[in-house]
Amino acid sequence: MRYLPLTETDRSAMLDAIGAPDVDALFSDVPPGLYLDGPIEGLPHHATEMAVEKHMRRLSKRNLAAADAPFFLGAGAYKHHVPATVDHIIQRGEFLTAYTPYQPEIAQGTLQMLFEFQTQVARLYGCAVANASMYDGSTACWEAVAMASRVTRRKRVVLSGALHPHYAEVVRTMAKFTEDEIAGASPSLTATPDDDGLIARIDENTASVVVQYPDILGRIPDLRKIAEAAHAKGAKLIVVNTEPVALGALEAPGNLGADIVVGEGQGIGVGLQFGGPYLGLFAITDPKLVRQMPGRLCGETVDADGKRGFVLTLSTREQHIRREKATSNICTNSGLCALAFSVHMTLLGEAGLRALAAENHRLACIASDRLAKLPGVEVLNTHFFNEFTLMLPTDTRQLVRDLADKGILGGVSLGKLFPQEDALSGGLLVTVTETTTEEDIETLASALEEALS
Amino acid sequence: MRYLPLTETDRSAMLDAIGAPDVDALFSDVPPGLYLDGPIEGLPHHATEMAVEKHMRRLSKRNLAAADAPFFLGAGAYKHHVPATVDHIIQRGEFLTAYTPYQPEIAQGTLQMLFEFQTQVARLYGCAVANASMYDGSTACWEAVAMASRVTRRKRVVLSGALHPHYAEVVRTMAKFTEDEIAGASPSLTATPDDDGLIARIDENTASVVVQYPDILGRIPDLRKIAEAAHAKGAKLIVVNTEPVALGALEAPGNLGADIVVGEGQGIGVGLQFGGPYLGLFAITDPKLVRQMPGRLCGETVDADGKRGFVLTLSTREQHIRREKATSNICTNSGLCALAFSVHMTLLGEAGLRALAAENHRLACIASDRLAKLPGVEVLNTHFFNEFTLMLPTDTRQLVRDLADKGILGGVSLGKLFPQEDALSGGLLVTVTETTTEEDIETLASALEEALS
Amino acid sequence: LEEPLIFEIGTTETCGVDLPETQTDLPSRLGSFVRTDGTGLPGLSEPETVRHYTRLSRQNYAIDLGLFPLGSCTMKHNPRLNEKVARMPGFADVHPFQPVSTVQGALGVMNELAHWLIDLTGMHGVAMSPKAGAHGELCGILCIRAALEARGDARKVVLVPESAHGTNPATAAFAGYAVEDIPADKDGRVDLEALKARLGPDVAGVMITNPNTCGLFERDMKAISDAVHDAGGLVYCDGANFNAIMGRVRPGDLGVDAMHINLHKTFSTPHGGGGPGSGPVVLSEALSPFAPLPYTARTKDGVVHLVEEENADAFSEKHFDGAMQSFGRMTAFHGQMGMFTRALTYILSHGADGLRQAAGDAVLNANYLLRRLEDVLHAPFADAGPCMHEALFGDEGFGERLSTLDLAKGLIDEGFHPMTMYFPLVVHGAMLVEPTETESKAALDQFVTAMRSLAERAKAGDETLTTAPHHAPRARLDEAQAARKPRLVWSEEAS
Amino acid sequence: LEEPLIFEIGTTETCGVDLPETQTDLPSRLGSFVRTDGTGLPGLSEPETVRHYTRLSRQNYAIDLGLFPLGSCTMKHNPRLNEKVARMPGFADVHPFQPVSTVQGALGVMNELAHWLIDLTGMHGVAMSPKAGAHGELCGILCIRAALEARGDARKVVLVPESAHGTNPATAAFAGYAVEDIPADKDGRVDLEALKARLGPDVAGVMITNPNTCGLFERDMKAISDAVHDAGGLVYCDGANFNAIMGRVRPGDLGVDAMHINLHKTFSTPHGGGGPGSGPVVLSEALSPFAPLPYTARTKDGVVHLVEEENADAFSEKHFDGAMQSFGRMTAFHGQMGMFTRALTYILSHGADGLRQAAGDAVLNANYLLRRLEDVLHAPFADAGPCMHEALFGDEGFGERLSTLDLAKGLIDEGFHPMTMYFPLVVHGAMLVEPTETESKAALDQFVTAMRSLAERAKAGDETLTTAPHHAPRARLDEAQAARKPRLVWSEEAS
Repeated sequence: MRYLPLTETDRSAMLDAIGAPDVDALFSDVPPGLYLDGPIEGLPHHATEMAVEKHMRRLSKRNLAAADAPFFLGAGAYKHHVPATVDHIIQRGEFLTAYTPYQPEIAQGTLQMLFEFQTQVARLYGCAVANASMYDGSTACWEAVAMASRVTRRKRVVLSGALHPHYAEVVRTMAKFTEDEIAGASPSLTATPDDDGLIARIDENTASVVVQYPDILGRIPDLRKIAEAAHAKGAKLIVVNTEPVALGALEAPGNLGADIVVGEGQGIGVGLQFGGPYLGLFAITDPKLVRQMPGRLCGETVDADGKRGFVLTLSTREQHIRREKATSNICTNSGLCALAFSVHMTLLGEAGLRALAAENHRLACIASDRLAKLPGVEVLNTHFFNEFTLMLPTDTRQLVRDLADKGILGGVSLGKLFPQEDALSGGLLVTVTETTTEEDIETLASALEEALS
Repeated sequence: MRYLPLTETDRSAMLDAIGAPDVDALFSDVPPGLYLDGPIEGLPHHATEMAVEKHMRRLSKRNLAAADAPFFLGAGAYKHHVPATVDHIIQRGEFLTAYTPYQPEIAQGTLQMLFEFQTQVARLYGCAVANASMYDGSTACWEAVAMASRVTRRKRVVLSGALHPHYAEVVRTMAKFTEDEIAGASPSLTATPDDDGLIARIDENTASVVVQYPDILGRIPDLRKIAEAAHAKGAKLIVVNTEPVALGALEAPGNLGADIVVGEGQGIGVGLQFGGPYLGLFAITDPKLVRQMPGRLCGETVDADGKRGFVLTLSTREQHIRREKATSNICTNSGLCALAFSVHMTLLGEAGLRALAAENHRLACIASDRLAKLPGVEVLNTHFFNEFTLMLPTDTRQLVRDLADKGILGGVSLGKLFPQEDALSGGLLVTVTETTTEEDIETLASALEEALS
Repeated sequence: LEEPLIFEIGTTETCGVDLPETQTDLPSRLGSFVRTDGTGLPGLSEPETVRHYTRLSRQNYAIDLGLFPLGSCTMKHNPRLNEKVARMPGFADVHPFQPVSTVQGALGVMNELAHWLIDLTGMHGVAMSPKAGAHGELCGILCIRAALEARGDARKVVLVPESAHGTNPATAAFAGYAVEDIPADKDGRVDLEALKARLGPDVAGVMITNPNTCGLFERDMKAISDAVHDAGGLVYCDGANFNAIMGRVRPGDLGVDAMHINLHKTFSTPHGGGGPGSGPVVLSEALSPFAPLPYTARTKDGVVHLVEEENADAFSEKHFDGAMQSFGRMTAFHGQMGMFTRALTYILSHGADGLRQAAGDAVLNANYLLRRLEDVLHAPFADAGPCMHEALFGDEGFGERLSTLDLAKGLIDEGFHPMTMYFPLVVHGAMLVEPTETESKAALDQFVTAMRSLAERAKAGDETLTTAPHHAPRARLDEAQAARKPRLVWSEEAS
Repeated sequence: LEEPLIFEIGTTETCGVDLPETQTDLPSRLGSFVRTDGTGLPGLSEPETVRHYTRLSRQNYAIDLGLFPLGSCTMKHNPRLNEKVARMPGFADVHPFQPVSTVQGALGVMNELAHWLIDLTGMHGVAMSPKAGAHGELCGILCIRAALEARGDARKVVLVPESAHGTNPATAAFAGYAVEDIPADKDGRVDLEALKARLGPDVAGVMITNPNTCGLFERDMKAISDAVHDAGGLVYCDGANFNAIMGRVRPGDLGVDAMHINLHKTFSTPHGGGGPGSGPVVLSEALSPFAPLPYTARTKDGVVHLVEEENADAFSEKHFDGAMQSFGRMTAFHGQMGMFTRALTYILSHGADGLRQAAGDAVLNANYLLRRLEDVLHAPFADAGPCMHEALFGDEGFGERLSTLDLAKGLIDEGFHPMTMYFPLVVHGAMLVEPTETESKAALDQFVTAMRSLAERAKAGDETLTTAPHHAPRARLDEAQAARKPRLVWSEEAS
């Protein structure tokens, strides 16, 4: 087997050194009936690289790649062009095949990168401190809720109705076990978010208010107003962002009163990957709360010779040290995705991020104007960044499947996202990025027109 | 522009330091009418990475990739499975973006690899010494001819009729300028090569005899006999090999009397790449002639601390030192392809190369047996390794195009290879490797049967 | 040459990507939400970016550079085929919300991998979505709690052996359980009698690691499971050490109800400097119905379905007689697809025979190290018989001022990554060494030579070890200062 | 840690690939030719292979690690997009003998690149097949000889300036010409009057480099070309320095008849530790018909044809009135496709404006270095005006026992690759520095600091420089021993 370096000669010599007759003898602690005396039956045996590659390629071709279709999906996962440099760097063996940097003397590459990453995230979000990444946006969202409950010693969590329903579901699932009380709501089909309705639900027992920005319908809530209301009741404002590119155009949540900003970093550097691995971002505006943060943190220090260096720090918060008293169950972060994000963000810089955001918005405006002209189609949003909601006189779940049969990936059905809400089944969330061409927009427009006629 | 680090601020500061008003002023030595004052007209301006990638992908999709069709082409370029490890290693920036190792203190990576490569080639070919690679097999072939003429101080070159016609053409072209006299011949359509006919053409003025092994029709000449005859007349035997995998099954030319063994190394590690870059291999059996060899050589030495190290050596043979007295005009080698070859060969080792060769031969035997059964089809060869010649009652140039229209890349027409030889137009050279499936063979058999009925 | 930070070399004007020059004559739909502050994000041109990260990377140690004997972390070779496959556009460039008709290949990968995991472990079902090992642990415990609640049995205590990974008690605590220790016997194994004595109607279950963190197989595992089951509890097994037994022992045969599998350990998806991981959880028949959404299932017509909130109830009704009672959702999408493709590629490459062989070689390598080192290093359980895939040593006999940490840092100067230190807690100055099956005998022999020399220096009290490493990119770092005055982001003033 | 050779760690039994277990019951068709000796080729498992080459790679310096100021070698950033494109299956996995209907994209790339090269140089045609710069030179000279022979004019002499690349005279000699030097004037340029005086009916042509190897633009280039043409000769221009002028000066406007273009210099295909290169040759109207086979041509119907021996005469007759009189074939296939895709990708990324900008930045960077260093290093032509894309210095003023070599080796300890040394020959102890356009001002400033310090040490006679480098993987290597007793292959006995 190509991955196993031992030769039969080696194995014999090693067994001699150990004093065992064969490898099976090393498993003598396994009670007899439980030790398998040969390969598990019914499973194939080893295969050549050529054969495995062929098999996997065949499977891969049974998927329609986003690049091979007019593509308008978003809702928490965004298709952006990732420069070839990013993938080159994350494939460097020294990054790819390194472990968590617990031995900082020989892990400064990963550690300096994480320190840079934390700073980039903090600046993007307008926050004071960010951690070294979490699994994804949805788990980061839950960790924020848990942190706010810890800090406020309250248990009530007010979710915006326009929070990504899968994020809300993760929070609800986890809260079942922590006994947080989740106050959710249905999204309202209004041109601007129902900020007042949300504010009305905040009370003196509220630990945190969770708002998505832009929200699941592409609308932009007034964070400043919500922050004031939350803070007036002693609650923390948690802002969730699922599209980091948006913050090249929209004011940073940290500058608008958010206490904790979390989000999905996938849009920068990571790629679609059918939902994972993605990149949870987590940042806070009050640096005094850093010891309450979940997840790994990288900090600057000096070595014995006085040279600047970086280490994982404040790990006494973490479970492998604190065991049952840890701030979170999280252990692994999303290091390689953080690297991809950091490289892409370094290539962009402020100027590039702003230009990228502008291009996304420009094409989204073109698309929204074009689609609004179709008979029977209405654009819900007054404001949006790069995704917006169409209201259609049909169940968009079937519509999306029909479009796919024509080779068009036309958007995300609100009916799919909110299966319990019949009123939303005519909604179609359409996302446009710099990868969308005007030709793609025309293709979608024609197909919608045909489907609705 | 993403590849240009200077900002406008930098440019101004640098112009100030230089004392020039603008960049154009730095071109003041260009006579006025000849200096272009703006971008050349009619050519596109810079483009985003996304746009360029899309354009190139569109072009790439106008090609039928070998992996996407039943594939039977060879004739000097072979499709083998290249392990993913090979490409990973050649993409290491330290290998990919290094220069020729003229500063050995900081180029031991490339140099040690070349030393290992030279040894691998020498062992594969059964030779004493190999160089650090040349452009490709055909240019290596010419270099061998030139070396033999230098060493023997003779001018007559006897080419086997079954030498790859493009190799022969390269030799003929170069010889026009060096005034070597080329004695070529037409290939004879016999089941075994006409070794005696070749031997009969060797005389006292012959500098070298050039024989391909296996030959262009897939047959295997008797090198030992030819070597004896050549040596009896004081001529050098040059053996050309275009399929390195064959030497996992066939006796090494260096063990059979060859003086110079050259070949194409593409089959190990390099891939098809529409003909280039490829990898010229060059080795000799008599180490005393090493100072007459063309191309770069890497040698072992020690550094000032007594540690083993490697350097480019014997460069006094080379043109950048000897100018018009150099042994060859060659300068660049095929370093990265040599690395790919060396990595793949290291993964194979003797056992792997032998097994790979056996698998090639096994499938070629199956194919030859299957195709021989078709009415009107005759297999020419008595012996072959992984390619053989079919004789068909039709002009195979058109046949090959017709098969391609059906998505089958069915072989190389001898009519295309030897356009001057009408007698050969019914020949079809069929190559089978480990990448060929029995299903592919059936597909070809059915298509041929249909075409001939 | 020291590599500066991007904030020290980049500028907010520099850009390493080209973007279309945007026409600005369209009205914006951003309203009053336009960003007004600069982000302060520094940019670098593409050449500078490549250089910055390439230079940084060279300050890392990695599997590609040498032995990485981190016990319980299973740092094995990461095949490049896996990377190639994961980048096929059909896997890498697919959106999680695409209609299922357009992602049959991706769902097929999930299903195929799921079946391998089930067959290799002898279990009944598998939850694919957990994003890492600890997330998988959590998933397993939540399944246990859901199952107990479904039968109206609100137990409150989870038992965890003292040698457990720190994540185990953290996970149990998160799920609302009180955690109690189970002691180890003198051989480093769970004390069966002590465990039995503690079982009762308040015990929801046990979390156990097998092979355990002392590198030993829990001989009594089946008896433990039976006792727990008899007392109405359930058994969670930490799968971190599955590499030692894959293809040779099935956890399902040992009575395990839930076990997470670290695809990034056992099945070779790369660690990437700290993730992403992937932690699918295999489940017994008792727990399978409670697995989180989404899950995939192939129906008789060959179509693979993705079951989410949208269709969960209907699907359960139609295909499982309504038995599926998912406890909820742990993540936004379907799990770590990128890891699934890599793990499946690895599994298919090995096949059932190759995985068995890999486990055998892993155990052989560890025993070889144990026997080559036991005369110079204290090996507390060496007499208890063979170890599994890791060998455990202690610091007994070291010079007074020398510690396990010093020996570990000394290893860096010998060209190796240190082993796991001070874990498990049951051994003083523990050194847990896991070579894995992808190390050659030559590499092991080099490691033995280095370790023997270091052991002798440690015993002789060689104090140069206390300042090791001396040949690394950095000398020992001041971790206390980092924690006392945390500097977690760069700022111009501070530097 | 020293990395051993594969022969010291591999065995002939070890194999890092899996192959099907071949059935051996078929009769072999190898006859009596079966290999009987062992090849003696050592094998390594895949993990060992990755580690061996990864470790080896780290002993190299590379563009990805820092400035690589090799004059005349144009070591610029190699974009990774180019690598990605070259690996698209439609380019990487295509056989050179596939029917043209199945390779229209590949032929399209060749044609598109050819048109860019023609337009950028203001020439008439281009021969794409030469495999490297020196091969391209040869191609150009052979075109000249073929053209002269076609008009029955057998001239015997080629004039080459003394500052020429060593390949120039080697090439002319190979093509059967006697080589004569042309002297330089005091500014380092060709002495126009001396050249004119030598021209005559025996002179086939000149080989000239512009910008020349002193880093200067040949002001009289047009006059030189005119004089050569008037005397019945032809002009070959070495294109190694085209990077300085692309988009700003067209060689065709200067009267050049043939010029090779190093795709691996000007258009950024990576050097790869010594190749592969690619050296297409642009040709004037006078020389285009003589270009070697194969060539590609797009006909009015949009189809791209590949013209080889098979169809050359018919195609020339039909589309060129029989004017195409190729001098033959230089290589088996069509040239360096892998380099064509990379170069075209690079060119399209820059566009006409970006290439012009790149040349400007290259020249700006070189002039900046010249002016920042001319006070501490002898700069023989600094007063003659701006340089082009490389700055030339000499060793005047160095301490007695110190040389250019010592300064260059000292640069290694500062973290840089040395510049080109002792070339051109017209300057004593020459140091030819070419930063290229892909270096940032910050990188240049670091380089200036290092060079100033080294220059001062060299002038002060600091003898520690004579043993530099001190911080490289190796100290100075004994090249004399390597040449005296060549050990070019590994053998067990010798080691």
